Amino acid sequence: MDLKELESAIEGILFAAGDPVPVERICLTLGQDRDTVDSVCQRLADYYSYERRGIRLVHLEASWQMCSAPEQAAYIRKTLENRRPAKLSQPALEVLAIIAYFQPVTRAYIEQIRGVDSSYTVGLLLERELICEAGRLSVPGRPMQFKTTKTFLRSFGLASLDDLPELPSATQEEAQLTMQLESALQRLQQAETEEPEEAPPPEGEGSE
Amino acid sequence: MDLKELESAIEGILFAAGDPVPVERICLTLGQDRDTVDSVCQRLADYYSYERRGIRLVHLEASWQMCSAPEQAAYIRKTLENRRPAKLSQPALEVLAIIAYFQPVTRAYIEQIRGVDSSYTVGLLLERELICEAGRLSVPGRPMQFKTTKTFLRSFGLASLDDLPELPSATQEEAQLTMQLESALQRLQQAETEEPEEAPPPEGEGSE
Amino acid sequence: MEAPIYHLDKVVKAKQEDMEDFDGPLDLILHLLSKNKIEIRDIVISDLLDQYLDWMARREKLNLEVASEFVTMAAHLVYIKTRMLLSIDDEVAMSEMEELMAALEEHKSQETYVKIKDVTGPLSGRYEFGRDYLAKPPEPVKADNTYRYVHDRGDLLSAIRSVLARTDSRLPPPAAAFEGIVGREPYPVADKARSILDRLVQFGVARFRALFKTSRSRSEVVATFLAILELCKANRIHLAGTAEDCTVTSTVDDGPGEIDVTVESY
Repeated sequence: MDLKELESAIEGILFAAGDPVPVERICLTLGQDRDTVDSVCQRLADYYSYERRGIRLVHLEASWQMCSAPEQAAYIRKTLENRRPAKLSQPALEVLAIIAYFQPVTRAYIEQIRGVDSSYTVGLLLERELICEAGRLSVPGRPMQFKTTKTFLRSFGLASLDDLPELPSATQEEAQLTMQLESALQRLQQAETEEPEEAPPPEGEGSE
Repeated sequence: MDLKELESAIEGILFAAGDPVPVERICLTLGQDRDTVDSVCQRLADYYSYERRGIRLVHLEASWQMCSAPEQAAYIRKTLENRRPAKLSQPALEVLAIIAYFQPVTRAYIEQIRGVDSSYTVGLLLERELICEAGRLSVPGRPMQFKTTKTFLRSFGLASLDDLPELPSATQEEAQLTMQLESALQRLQQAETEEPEEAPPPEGEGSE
Repeated sequence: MEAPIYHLDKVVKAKQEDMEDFDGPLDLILHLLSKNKIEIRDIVISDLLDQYLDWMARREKLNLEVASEFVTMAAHLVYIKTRMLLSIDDEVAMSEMEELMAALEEHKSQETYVKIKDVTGPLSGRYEFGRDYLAKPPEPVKADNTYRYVHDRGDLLSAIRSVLARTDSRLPPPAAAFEGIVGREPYPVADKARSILDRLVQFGVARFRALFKTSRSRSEVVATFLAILELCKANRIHLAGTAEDCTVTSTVDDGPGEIDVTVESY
């Protein structure tokens, strides 16, 4: 068996197996010693990577496995997933819109607006990576806040949050008020974090 | 996307899929037209055969499938401890041929031609994935119909059902007569359908 | 009118003898019946007969015997059909027709079977080679929950509009607005934890209640309590005794070290 034939046989075997194949098994089949098989596999592996083929050979302990090239993962997933992308339900869209326009917001805030428990929907949006956690709010209970993600921007064809369609005017006034409040708040928070950690304010001060 | 990238992506997709992948699916994923994808696949297929690699691409109807090179089948089976599928028995070949040429067909149709119960053989062919169910016929009893699979095409080296060897045909004279009769019949049927539905000809008219 | 006795079996079997031509008309009738999916009662038999006689006439060697057999059969068909047309309930005619159909179908099945048997040879040869093309199992695709539906940005606007419509455009002030008022954090829990550990290192043991003695506000009590919980969780302190009389001891001797708290402050 010459090198070319060995390569072809090993390629066929690793292809059909899909799973990792112990080197010993290949040695037994082809009547070759371990060094030979390992070196042919390595040659194949190098060839696949160097030529940037769509497949790869990986060495796992005493086995070799053929798998698809990681660079092609997105195309592979797209081709093999036959599901059409699911669309968000109206409640989910509403929660997302609230988060998008008023971020960062807590779940309590969303529920206050919607009047219904929204934990499931928030969980769903997190899972879909449309929103992410945005730190805890420093109020009793330290609730988590949420903000939108890059996936959100991409899904809605937005370059940035500035591209969000403008809110109806009445709400805009409120939004501005909120912004003022927020900036005031930021100044306050900055002032606080600037205090050295080693010397917290005297106990009890400003607490009640 | 240049040719090299396309080739790599298609190689990755077909490897990961294992099963036949419809060309359209690949076109959709890669944003390429059908001719381009088909020609890249053909290039890959030629390259695998010409370089006597351990893998092959086969064209099955409007799909492509990556499979192992037949020359390596013995080594592969030995490594994976798979037995070579038994040759198909004469009854199995007969049932398969009936399904292949007249699909979709019911078991009753197969049995009518063969004159013997064929349920066991149909079951066997289903198990070997050479045939699959093809919906129920809308007649009383709603019997299941069967058709051949892509595995059938691959296992018989056919790119499509059009590649099936031709059935021995009737003599030429007969064929011509059939054609004449058919056209005569068509004319008759046309003449009949042109008559207004409200006033059918008196029973028996035109029949003798 | 008495029904002529007509043996279909003979007609079908005639092929085996020297009357091969019977293959023709029989096949044709069959062909027309099956391929065109028409009922035998819909066939205009006279036309069928015309066509056939036409064909026979053009043949060099007119086999009279065959032709007459065909005429007999066709005549019988015509006869049956006439009876069916005259009286739909003529069960005898119906069953005769059924019989004829069955015989025709049988004949056709046999023909087909011969052809199928012929083709199994070449097919078997193909399989001999083709069964060595081995497929592989599909690679598992890693699930990806990322949202991929492409929206129009207007979807967001209409969603927020419908929210606002329900709330009469009144929104609660953002929680962040209260941060400055209620959210001051004078008592970092980590600091509390460190001071508790310091105390234990210094005195070895402390009463649970004593740890709260210096707390001057509810917030400080909460921060101290959280610190104790964090230290218990981290296995840094050990609580023993009853609700009324509980002592706290350090589980390690070597100073406070790093304290990893999950609650930063209160």
